[in-house]
Amino acid sequence: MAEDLFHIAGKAFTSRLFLGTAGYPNQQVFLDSLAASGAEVVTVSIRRVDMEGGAEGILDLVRDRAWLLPNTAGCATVKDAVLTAQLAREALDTNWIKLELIGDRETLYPDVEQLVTAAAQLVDDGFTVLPYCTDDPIVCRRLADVGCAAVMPLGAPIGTGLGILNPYNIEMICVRSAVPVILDAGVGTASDAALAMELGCDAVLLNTAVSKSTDPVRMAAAMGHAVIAGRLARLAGRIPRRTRAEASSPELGLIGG
Amino acid sequence: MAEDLFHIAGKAFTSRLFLGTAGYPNQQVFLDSLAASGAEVVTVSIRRVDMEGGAEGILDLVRDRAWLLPNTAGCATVKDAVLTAQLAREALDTNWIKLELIGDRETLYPDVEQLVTAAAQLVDDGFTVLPYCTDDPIVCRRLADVGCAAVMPLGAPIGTGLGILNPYNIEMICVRSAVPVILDAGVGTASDAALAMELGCDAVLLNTAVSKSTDPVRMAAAMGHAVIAGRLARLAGRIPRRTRAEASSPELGLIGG
Amino acid sequence: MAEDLFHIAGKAFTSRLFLGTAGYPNQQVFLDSLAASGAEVVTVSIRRVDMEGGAEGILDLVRDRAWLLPNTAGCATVKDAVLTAQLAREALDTNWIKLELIGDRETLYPDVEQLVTAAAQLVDDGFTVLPYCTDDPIVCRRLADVGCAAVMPLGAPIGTGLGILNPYNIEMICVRSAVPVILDAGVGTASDAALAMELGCDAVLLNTAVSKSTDPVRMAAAMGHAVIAGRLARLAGRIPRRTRAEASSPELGLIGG
Amino acid sequence: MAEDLFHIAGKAFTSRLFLGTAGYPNQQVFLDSLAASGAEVVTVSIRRVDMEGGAEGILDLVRDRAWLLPNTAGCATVKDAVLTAQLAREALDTNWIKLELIGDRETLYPDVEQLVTAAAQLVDDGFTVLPYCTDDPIVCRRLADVGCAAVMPLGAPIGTGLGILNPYNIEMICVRSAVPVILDAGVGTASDAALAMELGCDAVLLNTAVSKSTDPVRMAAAMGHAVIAGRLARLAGRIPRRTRAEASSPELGLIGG
Amino acid sequence: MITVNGKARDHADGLDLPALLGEAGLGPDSRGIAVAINGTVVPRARWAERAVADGDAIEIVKVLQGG
Amino acid sequence: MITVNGKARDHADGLDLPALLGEAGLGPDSRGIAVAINGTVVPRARWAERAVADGDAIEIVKVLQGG
Amino acid sequence: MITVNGKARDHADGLDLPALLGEAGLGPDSRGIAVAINGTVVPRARWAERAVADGDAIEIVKVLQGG
Amino acid sequence: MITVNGKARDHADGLDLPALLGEAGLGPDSRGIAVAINGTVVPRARWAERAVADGDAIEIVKVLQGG
Repeated sequence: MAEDLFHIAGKAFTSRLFLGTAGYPNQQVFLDSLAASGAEVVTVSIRRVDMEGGAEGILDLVRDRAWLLPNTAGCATVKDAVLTAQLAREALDTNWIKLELIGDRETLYPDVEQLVTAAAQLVDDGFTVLPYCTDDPIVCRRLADVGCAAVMPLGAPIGTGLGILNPYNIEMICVRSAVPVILDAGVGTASDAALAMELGCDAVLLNTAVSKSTDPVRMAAAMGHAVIAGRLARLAGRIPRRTRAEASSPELGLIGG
Repeated sequence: MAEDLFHIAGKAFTSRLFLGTAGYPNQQVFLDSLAASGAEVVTVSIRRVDMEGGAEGILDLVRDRAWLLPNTAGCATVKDAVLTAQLAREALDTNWIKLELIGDRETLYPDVEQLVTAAAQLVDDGFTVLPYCTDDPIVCRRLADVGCAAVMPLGAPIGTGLGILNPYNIEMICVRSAVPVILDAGVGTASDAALAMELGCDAVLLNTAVSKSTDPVRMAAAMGHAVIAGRLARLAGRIPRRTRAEASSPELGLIGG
Repeated sequence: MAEDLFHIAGKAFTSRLFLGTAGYPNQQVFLDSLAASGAEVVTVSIRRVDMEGGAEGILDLVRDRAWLLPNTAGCATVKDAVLTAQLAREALDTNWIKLELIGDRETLYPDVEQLVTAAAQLVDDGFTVLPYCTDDPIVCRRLADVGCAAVMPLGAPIGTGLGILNPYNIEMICVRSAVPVILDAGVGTASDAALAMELGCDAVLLNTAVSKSTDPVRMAAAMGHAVIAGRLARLAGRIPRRTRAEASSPELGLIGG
Repeated sequence: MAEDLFHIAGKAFTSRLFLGTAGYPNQQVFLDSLAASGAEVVTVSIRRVDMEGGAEGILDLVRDRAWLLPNTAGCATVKDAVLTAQLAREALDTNWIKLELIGDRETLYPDVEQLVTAAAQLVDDGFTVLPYCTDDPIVCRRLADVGCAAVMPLGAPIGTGLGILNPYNIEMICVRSAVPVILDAGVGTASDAALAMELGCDAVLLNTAVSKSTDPVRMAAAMGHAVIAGRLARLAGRIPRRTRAEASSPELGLIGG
Repeated sequence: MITVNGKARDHADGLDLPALLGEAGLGPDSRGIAVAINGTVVPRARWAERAVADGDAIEIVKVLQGG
Repeated sequence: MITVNGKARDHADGLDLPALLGEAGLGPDSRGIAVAINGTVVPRARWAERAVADGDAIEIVKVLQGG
Repeated sequence: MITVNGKARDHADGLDLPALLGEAGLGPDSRGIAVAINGTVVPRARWAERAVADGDAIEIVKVLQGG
Repeated sequence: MITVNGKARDHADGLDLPALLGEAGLGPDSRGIAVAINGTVVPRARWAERAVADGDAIEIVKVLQGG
């Protein structure tokens, strides 16, 4: 089988798993999880320095191990999201940004009106924008229309592990999207990630499902296999669902028949 | 990670995928699929010889490549199933048998009353019996009680590709079973196989999902990854499902906050 | 619309809701619930008299308000179930029996092998047998074959309120059954009962969903409406599920168009 | 039970079913369906007059039988939607409007950015706005914030009959909404409508599920019962879902025990 | 010794079913009651004539709420 | 030239709304009708006084079934 | 008359299993083959000695693909 | 008064960015750091020349783990 590469904004990736870097028991577990997952892209956040001195950042840890995708997690206004993106660009020397613009702190659900506005501004400012968005096919099209490099619809709210609440919409988005579709948020276990790929997603981004599992390294390996499994199954063309049973073994030549 | 072996009747397997051998476009595709899947066990059927001379059997093809599990597919009476098992033992020099005893030809649904009777007879006759059965936890317990080496509840009727119609029951069976649980029938795509393993199954047996897919070799590889993914996820301990969102990125230190 | 009667063993019923009598906060709530539900059949159990004197039975309460269907709830052997049925017949002067034969006390799941045996014995003894059974289409056919007047497959284990775990099987049973199909156990709320009827069930039996709800009388009314709703929807012939949207309002004559 | 009224913009309704008027086999079937459903609100569309003379409108048919809710179905721009609403107000002497603003003709999915803009304009212009929207809780809040009298999230795309694709989101919207929530679009059968009410919706709007069913009058009656059933079940407080079975009949006093 | 509803007990000579039922406050007209002895139902019409014998296992049941 | 419901057409000098509506069989008392000219609704009370001018884009709508 | 794989047929006097198998192109070393007569498996080691008797119902099976 | 990461504080006359960063233990070569003043990013190359003025709102951020 020829290599099945995946491109965003002209950059090719082999792995279709993007891994978040937050919430691991410790740095070693994170590093082992990253290795076990096979992920080539990791997300990071931008936060204020503690002026009293504080925790080491994780930059040195990941810089040589993965492509960095900074996010604007927690931003609730266009202004904060845009400035966070610009700070990320300065700090990391990358124009890639995972654009998050949440509607409220309780649901962490995207605010799609502001999201489109911020995405357009950042595209104009030269960013490669990957917006975390809802599973709304019209919003996804709008985001592609304003120049986003991919769309990242949610499977379920962040951190819930509820899987893909609306597979119908995710599949519709994939069928219609002019840019890569990366399922972001909601994945709880391996079969969720496989399903995302089977629905036609180009990649899966997850964090909590690995970092907060009982054994993150093993779950990271599970996710790596799951994304490959789902991708291969998508490419292989699954059998149709039938209402009626159909024998696999030969129906003729039964003894006593 | 230590090797995660799987035992039936004292025999250890590395792969948790069992592959059926029927319905492939041709022998080479089957062989490539078997290799791509990583399966160590394959199922075969026992059928009358065509006295006019006829198709070559597949025995030579698989004998050295996999552990053979003959089935009694299509049998609808205890008598036929038992005799088929005995013929299989003679033909293959194995006392393993996948016991199928169907209730009717339309649904291919197991006839559990006859199944228990036949299983008990075959166990008494020295067989290692792996019965294809319903997702009924009481029937599964009975089958274990009469000495079956594993139970093989269906996910959905044979050949339908409907996945696991009743995950609750499969999980309940896994929790309670004294013998290995192998999901048999119904798997349509990779995420179904991963889900089976996440529910606690020890292995997955499938055939049509691979052999009748558009690209069997690729789907076989998908299933191999899926079973590993689901198994690892099960061992890793998934995050709980939450009703409410929970941020993965740090909640403090937001700019503008 | 002509009256939509429902027959079991030649007896006609107007309501397709059967109501259990256990677990209500008090007798008045039960009576009000019965009235609100519109149910014409209620189930009762047979239990040992407390020789020290004890609670009044509910016979006087229900005898004139509903058709009584005694059960063999809790019986785990053919012998106990048959004797309980015979005692019920003597105590209530009815040959109707809801036959329960459970496989274990933890799951309360039917033991289908014993169930078929007991059903056959009771049919021979002149009973009108309504067996509580699994959602196994072959078992349901066997029960009809041995002379049961209806089959009562479970939606989910007793008291769980999980609804219908396997709608596919329930629908398949309804399509194939030669006798009425009554969904028994698992209903948690009104939409579950409506769904059962839409799948083709002739009636629904429930207890806990009403008696243990916060407001049993109101839930009883809900269930009455739900069973009617589901039955009418089944008769009315629902629209097919479509993958693509289709406008309801006229597509021509839009302004600006 | 006290009457369970439902208010939108200060107007009280008894029935929680809104019925579309399009696509019935003929006028009499529509009138009989309306009567059977118990609906008090019906939707109508605004379309260009055929200058050659043409079909009678349905105004005389419904004016005295129901509260009229004109829609802007098919509009794809703020301008067209606003003008259609204004024409509807003039034609029907009502300031109520069901605001539809679709993102494309293939999915008929709402364009939420334009929808919020149009809703705000119409509210400013004195309308009572009921927007057809996505199941996005942030968008629903925005629509309430700009003054909409209710929100009408979709269950599934118009005319698909797929039911409620994302019950989680619908429930979340209901919990958080400051205005009534009316499920609009997607309902295929009675249990879908009951489920909508159980999730907390205040009402259900449907059309195709009735008008295109095999027997619209009977399906209308089904929907009437279903909405009542779901509402009562919601008010009654359903039993919790349990993983383990729990007997309804008394566990003590079994014979042979 | 006899067994009544699973409990072993002594019994007076000549104890018959009506007397035993009477102990539980049940009369010949009590409704919703049934009796089995040694696994066989004793119809109400035969209660009066049925003496209780040593070793009898007697079940006396009534109708209760059920699901 | 005017445009009526999206179709361009000639119009007689002095054509007014009532006359135009009359062409479609609609009178001043027809119910469920509304008119907009150049994107602005013309209330029924103003129909009589509203002359149609060259270049006008006129929408004449009625109430139909809808979902 | 004997029955072979469900089909009735004549048989020559003294026909034995090896000869019958030979008709289907199967020899004593053919792999994946088994034989039952009248519902009982005849082990390969006994094929040579087993004569076919009138009325015998013979099943000759092989291993095929299966699920 | 200036504001640094949301907290108001006094500042010495002539305070510049390098000095301020130094307070947080950050030098000109610290990696993964960025600074904005009054909503505009100050590129690292300009840090040295940027004086801090009264009323400035300064954000100093670094890269952390994130999802």
